[in-house]
Amino acid sequence: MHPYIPHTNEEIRQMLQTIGVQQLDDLYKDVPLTAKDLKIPNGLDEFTVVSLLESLACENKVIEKSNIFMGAGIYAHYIPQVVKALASRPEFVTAYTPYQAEVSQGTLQALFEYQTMICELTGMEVANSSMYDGASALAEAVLMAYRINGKHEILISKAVHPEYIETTRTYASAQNLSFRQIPLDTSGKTDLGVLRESVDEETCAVVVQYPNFFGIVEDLKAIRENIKDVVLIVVAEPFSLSVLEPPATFGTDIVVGDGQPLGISMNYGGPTVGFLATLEKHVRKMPGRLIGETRDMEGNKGYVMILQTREQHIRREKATSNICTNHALMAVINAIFMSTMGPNGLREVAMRSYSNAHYLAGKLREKGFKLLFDGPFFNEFAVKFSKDYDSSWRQIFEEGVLGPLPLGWYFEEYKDCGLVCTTEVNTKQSMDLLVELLGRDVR
Amino acid sequence: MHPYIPHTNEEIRQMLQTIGVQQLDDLYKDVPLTAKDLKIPNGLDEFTVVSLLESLACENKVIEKSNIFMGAGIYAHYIPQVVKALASRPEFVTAYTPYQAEVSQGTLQALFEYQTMICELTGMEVANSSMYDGASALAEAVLMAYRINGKHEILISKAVHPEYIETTRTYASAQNLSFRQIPLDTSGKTDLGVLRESVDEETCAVVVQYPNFFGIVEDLKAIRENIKDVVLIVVAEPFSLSVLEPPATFGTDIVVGDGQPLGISMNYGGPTVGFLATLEKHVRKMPGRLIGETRDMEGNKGYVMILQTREQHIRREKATSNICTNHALMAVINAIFMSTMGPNGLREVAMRSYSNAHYLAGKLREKGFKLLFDGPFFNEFAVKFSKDYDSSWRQIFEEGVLGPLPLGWYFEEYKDCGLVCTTEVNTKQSMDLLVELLGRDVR
Amino acid sequence: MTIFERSVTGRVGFKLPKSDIEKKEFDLPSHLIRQRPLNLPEVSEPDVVRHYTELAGKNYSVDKGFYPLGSCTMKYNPKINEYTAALDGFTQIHPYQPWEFTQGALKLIFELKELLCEITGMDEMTLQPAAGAHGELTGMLIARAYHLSRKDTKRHIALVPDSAHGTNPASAAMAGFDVIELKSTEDGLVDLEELKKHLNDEVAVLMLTNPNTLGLFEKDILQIAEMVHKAGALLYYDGANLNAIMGKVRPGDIGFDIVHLNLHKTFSTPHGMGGPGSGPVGVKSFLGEFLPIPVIKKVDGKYYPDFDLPKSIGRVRSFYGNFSVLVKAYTYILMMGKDGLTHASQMAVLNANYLRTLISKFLKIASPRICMHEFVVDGSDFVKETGVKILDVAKRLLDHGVHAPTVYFPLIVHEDLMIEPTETESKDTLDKFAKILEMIVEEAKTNPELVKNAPHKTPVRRLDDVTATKKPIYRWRKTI
Amino acid sequence: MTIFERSVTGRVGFKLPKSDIEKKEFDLPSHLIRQRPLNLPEVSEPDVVRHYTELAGKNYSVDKGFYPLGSCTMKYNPKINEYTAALDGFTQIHPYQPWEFTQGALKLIFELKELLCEITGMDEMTLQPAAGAHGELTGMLIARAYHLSRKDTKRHIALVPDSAHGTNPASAAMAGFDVIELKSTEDGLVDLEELKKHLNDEVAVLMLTNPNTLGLFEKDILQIAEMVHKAGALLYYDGANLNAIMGKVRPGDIGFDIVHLNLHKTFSTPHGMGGPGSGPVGVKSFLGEFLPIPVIKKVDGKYYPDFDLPKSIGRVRSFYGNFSVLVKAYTYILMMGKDGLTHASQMAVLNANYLRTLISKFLKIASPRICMHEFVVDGSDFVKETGVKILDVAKRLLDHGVHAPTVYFPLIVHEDLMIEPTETESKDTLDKFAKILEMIVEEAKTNPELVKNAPHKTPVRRLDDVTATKKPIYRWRKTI
Ligand SMILES: Cc1ncc(COP(=O)(O)O)c(C=O)c1O
Ligand SMILES: Cc1ncc(COP(=O)(O)O)c(C=O)c1O
Repeated sequence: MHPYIPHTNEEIRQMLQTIGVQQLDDLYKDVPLTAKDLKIPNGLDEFTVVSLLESLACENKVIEKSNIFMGAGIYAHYIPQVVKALASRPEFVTAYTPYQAEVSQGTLQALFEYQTMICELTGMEVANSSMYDGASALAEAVLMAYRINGKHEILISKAVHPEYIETTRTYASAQNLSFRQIPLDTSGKTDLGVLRESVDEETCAVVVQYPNFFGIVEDLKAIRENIKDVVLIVVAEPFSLSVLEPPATFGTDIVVGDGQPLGISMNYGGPTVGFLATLEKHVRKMPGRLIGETRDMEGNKGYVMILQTREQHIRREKATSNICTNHALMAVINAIFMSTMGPNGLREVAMRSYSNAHYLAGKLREKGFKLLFDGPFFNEFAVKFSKDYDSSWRQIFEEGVLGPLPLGWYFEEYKDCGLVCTTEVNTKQSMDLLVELLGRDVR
Repeated sequence: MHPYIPHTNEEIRQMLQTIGVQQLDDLYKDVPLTAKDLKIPNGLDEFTVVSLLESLACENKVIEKSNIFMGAGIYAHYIPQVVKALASRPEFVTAYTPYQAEVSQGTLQALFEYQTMICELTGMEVANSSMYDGASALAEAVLMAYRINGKHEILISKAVHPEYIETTRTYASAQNLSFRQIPLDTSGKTDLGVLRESVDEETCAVVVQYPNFFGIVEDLKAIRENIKDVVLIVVAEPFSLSVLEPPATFGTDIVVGDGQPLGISMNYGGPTVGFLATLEKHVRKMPGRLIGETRDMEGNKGYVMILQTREQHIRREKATSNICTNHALMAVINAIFMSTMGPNGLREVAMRSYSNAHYLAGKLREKGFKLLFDGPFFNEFAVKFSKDYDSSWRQIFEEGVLGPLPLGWYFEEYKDCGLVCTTEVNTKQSMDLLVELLGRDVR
Repeated sequence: MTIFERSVTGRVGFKLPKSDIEKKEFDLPSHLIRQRPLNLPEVSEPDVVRHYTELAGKNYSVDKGFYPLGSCTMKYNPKINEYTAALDGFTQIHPYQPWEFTQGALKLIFELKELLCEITGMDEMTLQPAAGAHGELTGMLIARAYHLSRKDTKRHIALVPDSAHGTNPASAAMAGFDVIELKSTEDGLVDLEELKKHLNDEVAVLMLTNPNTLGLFEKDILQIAEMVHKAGALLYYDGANLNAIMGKVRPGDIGFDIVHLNLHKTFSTPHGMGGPGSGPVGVKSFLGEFLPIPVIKKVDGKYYPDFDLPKSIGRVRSFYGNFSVLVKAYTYILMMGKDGLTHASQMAVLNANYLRTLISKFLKIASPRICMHEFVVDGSDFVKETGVKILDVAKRLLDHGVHAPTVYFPLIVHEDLMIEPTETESKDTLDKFAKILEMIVEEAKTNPELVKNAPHKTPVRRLDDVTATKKPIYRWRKTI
Repeated sequence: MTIFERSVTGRVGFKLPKSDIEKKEFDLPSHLIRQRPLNLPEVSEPDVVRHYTELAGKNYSVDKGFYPLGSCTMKYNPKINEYTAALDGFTQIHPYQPWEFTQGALKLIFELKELLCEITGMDEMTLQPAAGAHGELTGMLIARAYHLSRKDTKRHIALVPDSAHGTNPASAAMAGFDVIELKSTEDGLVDLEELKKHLNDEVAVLMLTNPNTLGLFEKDILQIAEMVHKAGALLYYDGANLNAIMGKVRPGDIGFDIVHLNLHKTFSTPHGMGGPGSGPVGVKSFLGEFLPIPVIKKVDGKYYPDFDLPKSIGRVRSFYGNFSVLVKAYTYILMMGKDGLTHASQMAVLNANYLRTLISKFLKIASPRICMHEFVVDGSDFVKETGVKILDVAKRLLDHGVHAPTVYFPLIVHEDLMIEPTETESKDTLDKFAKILEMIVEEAKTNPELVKNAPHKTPVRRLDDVTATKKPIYRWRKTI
């Protein structure tokens, strides 16, 4: 007898009888029974499991939020309790994909509203109802660009998140797309000269990040002006979009990004959620599920999945993507979070993240550190620390501070640098502490 | 602007205009404004408050469950996650007393089922839908007995929880009821001889606890036989009722107790929930809310509050009690817990609590400690430890063990004793540890 | 379907850890070992979840919508309260732990008491009582102890206005007083003449709710206080309606000697289908020695419970009060602060007056005056005119997805609706509610049967509570 | 009403702490500073709560009732999973923290991988993929990398049965393969002749779901594996249907080289309206070197992520996978254990066969054989006879408070219902479902319009999805 499985012996007996077989194994007569003795323990009880998991959780060091200075794709932000309380409602958590729209209006409306919010943030005309994460969203955007113009070369800025680039390469490898990396100028922006010269008739898409991986705000207007009619894909961070002019304004074709900052815990990196928005003219090339508004038999407003012919259920190998299970719950968390914070809350967080970053940059400069780039940055910025920055980083971690990402992990040439991140959770006190701890390395 | 209060300045203006006044303070013209400057801080934000509360919580030492050997009214038991998950549903948490039955069937049915479960546990015919706690339930039971027979003397066993006795005295003082304490025999049971002799025509009720405060199982049959037709009130612990013959069998008139063991956290002692069950013949003398089954206009089953004429809404100063807000949510937790555990789960917990207590008693005896009483005990028992037991108790607490209650707090004559409690959460290891720690005091 | 009907013998919903202690047979006289069957449900975890999820679905709640129950202050309950109250350091502590190791809990109790004293203008306070009525009993026992301590033994009367909540007279009676009802003025206020007539040296206390249950502030309160005190009696404040006056006026400043609060109302802790609540009692310093034990004290920065109070009325319950509820109230007050609480009261009063104004266009309001946080509709003309009862109107409201206001209370207005919107409701919600109510008033004229047979869209239709009380069914039983 | 329509300019739902850093003006070219309005909702906390509570109320979910979506394994989701996954030590850690200080997380990933390898009979596994389809893509990229590593460059074909889930051909195509569909036998099984015909040195992989989407176990699986391997191709296992066979047979033991699992199905993590899920991919040891980075390794009792794998297909996503989902799956497996998982599969199969037997009395089952954990109803005769479509039947089921089974899949049966009860449903629930379905079949004969116009009792009536796609409305806009 198991608490999750209701069958009593008597019921099993009755059911077998109804089926007309003698015993349970008669139901497995087609099956070669190779797994009679799995080498895994028998089931435990809740209290033992809870204490096992609690001790595993304790083996991970939780850093106090204000002492986190690392971003690089996963950000520490405040998450209001109301977001958690609502997002954990079983009506959301234990529902499936809304295959029966009439009993899934909660899901469908929440996702429709999410799509609207993503459109508002990005300025684009249509957003899908979620991808797995920012990295796979970018990969899918590149495949989408390929479907749009059939060309093979992707120009990708060096200042796009390295894991996003790696993921995109993995996806694109099977389609024989080729990649060319566009270097940065001294301001930390994608080098416009190189970019302009790299565009040719084989160019499928240009990919830049806004603000870019090093925190520098790319000039999307200039980029668009230098790449002719090539598909422009922008990777964007959602909070910054509340104060930066949205990519749509500059003729962007596809905007992708990760929704983690909007109310999702760091979760050791997952699940987060990818967003993907585009223009109506590209919608049939777009991957992922779309929710649309409609009416019921009585004329009442309602929501349904639309344009499903793009998806794998119908077109199968010709589908715009294989994505089926997506990250709907996380998208709804984004929507609840944005509803709670409102446009002013988002802007306020963005302003504070920006102000904190500039305060901290000033303090670091005072301490004698140099910034790697001189372009305008948002809430992340690269700083030259010390030759063996990685080990000072590890040391300050033991002192309870999650310091700037060691850039040497991804860029040999920036081995002495760290990527600093601030958000609204950092305080003057925590920033001053960071400066002090890192300052020990200044000679 | 406050997140919980939706009014914008513009709306306030419009509303004032509709009302026909100039400004907000015009609404307070009858009020002497004495409180213009409260000496309390301005409102904070969620994150500041969460961290303030988290640090207060950290100033309380949480003892690992298996190391808790203290009961005396509040017990450490396992609480399945499903109980917490369901009981925290906002439909339960944010509803009021079910004044509109048609939109409160969830509350009403859950409480009706709770009443049934309490009837099953106690064997009584009718249970109300909750009291504040065990202590006030006893106090109300005594007032109820007084309403039943109009007599003035309460005979109360020395082995009833001291805080319950104190509470009952407070309530009863205003009705001029008098109390006589019945001492214990060497087995730790209420002394039958004294009891028999104490009963006279002025006796209103006899109050005993089952198992009693010292863990000894009172012989209710013998008690009933010795008190003529006096009202018998039994204070009972719910888990023990799953394996002990219920009080009803022995002619008990009122059974009360505290539901904390059934799925409610220790909560520093509150909120718990009091239960109160009686016989149909006494129902009109019973305090508290009652839920009954009925039908709607279409013949469908439904539930409503019944016999409300007993309550203060109608009879006001003649009501059976002043109780209005009760502990409905906690009663529903009890019901969810009992549903999850089932009769076998309850019995298993009771058996383990009993077995652990007897294992531990054996070990303590081996160490040279003597039990205070020689009667049959359930899962609590009093042991003679050392002259200054209170201070060894404090010392082992610092070592992470919540030891047996120092009985000297309530009984000068038992200053060297502790009241040991075990439940299913204690393990062989934790019990052996307790014996070792306490054993340091044996000379 | 009841949970009992979901039961199947042998099904389990839970599994315990392995035990390393041998099971011991019960060593008890056999007649004490259970022979009666124990018919509790046997269900799986999914069964439990579905059952209580179904029940939850049949409940109206504040999270769902407007809940304008007069006198009940059904305001929005912030989610942060649930989080803080669930912290391990608050839920996993035993009340008998050494107090040196529950300093956080004791400090919270102490500080909450200080905050509530400041808000109410009282000097001392106990957070022991579990609810408003429990607070009333505690407060009245304090009044009794006070008079007795002065050997003033003939004060056996408690004066209670006829507009009072039923718990007031009931609590007074439980505290041993004889209750005399004071007739109110037409406006529902204390009639000073009537009061004068009843004040004498047998009167122990006058209990008041202010604003009163009609939502009106007793404008003569200072005079009333003077009269009561002159007569040697105490003035008791039922804090159920504190939500109207926070940061505006303090009961302690206008002559009240004893105050109880309802943390589950004003401080949003929330209601939980009828409880648990918390009913702190504040007193002026001359009554401090009578407070129930234990009293939490602070000495040298350490907090401890004092049990040694010889004049205390004694204990009113076990342990330290409804501690988790106190955590929520404390959280709420920190979040709101002085500014927020004052704003809350102002918006509660604004909402009530706005809604009163809207409704006055089509229903009679019991009093034409500016109200505080709630007001009462006098439906007697409406009932006469249409033959539709106020109860029917209430039931019809349910069909529109809002909760009905309190009906038939206070008793001094007949066929009344008592409406308390609270500050957390928006203008929009109030506009909608007024529209719905107006529509129902219209329906009552054009299609009275529709209203009389309401509700139509609820999980069950109108329930027969008369038979339910005449032939009571107290518990579920297997039907054969 | 949408959340946008609840918005009132100036309303706030949240307050930030005071900041002690001066606000800095944006020092950016002005054309990069936002000029477009940002129309997000402005609402209070109570507004947010009521909005999403209302939406939640319009959703069907497993906690509410029976959800027999074939191929989706909508089993009960234990509450403990939500608790463990929400522990601070799991949710409050950054993926780039030093791995020495995330040993608990890495150990969990490592141990979960070991458990899943044992359950499936595979040698190595990645827990990176975010869903089943993501696992398929990963697995197919591994197959591609394998053949390329052997310079076997002409294998461009993936064989996929016509009964397969749409993600199979879609993933194969995304991984660069040309897809050829294999026609199934009448029974829905792999046709060995058909397979033989298509197997050649251009075939890279055969993708199978076993049990297949008709709920039938491929009885010739050993022979199929031999044929595929002899042809130099790999055998891929779509684990969506693993719930039928845990503790009974392991894909790794019967010739599968690559396996993906759906933790959100078989391991109950749960579905969240369509995700997040997790789609681990297991492989035989000869394919281990192709797994995506990072791979979690254990050396001297320490766990660390290895990024240095030259033959890896690369990264398939950011960071370490859907970690919180992994916590839930790990919790579930510890709770169930060997005995529980085996019992789960047996009861899943028992339930399916029991329900199949009941339904076979009034509807045609696509295959007369004993099924595994699910089965398919062939409604084509029913449709012909009554003129009522299977979609109508599905909609009518909603009126009875149960969710409809999967419809119109697999594609090889027309007008089909694909029913997967799962092991967490009781006999009682199945009996009731069969009765409801029988009643609807009856209604279709006696009152077809009732069924054709279903649903009648849902929050909305039948929705027009044709117009929705023809004139798509992608987002909310203010109507003027
Ligand atoms: C005016 C008034 N006084 C007293 C009470 C009693 O409070 P409680 O229900 O918390 O016991 C109430 C609550 O209904 C009330 O409205
Ligand atoms: C047979 C089968 N294969 C693959 C998938 C795809 O899995 P996911 O939705 O997790 O991407 C599904 C799920 O719908 C399925 O049923």
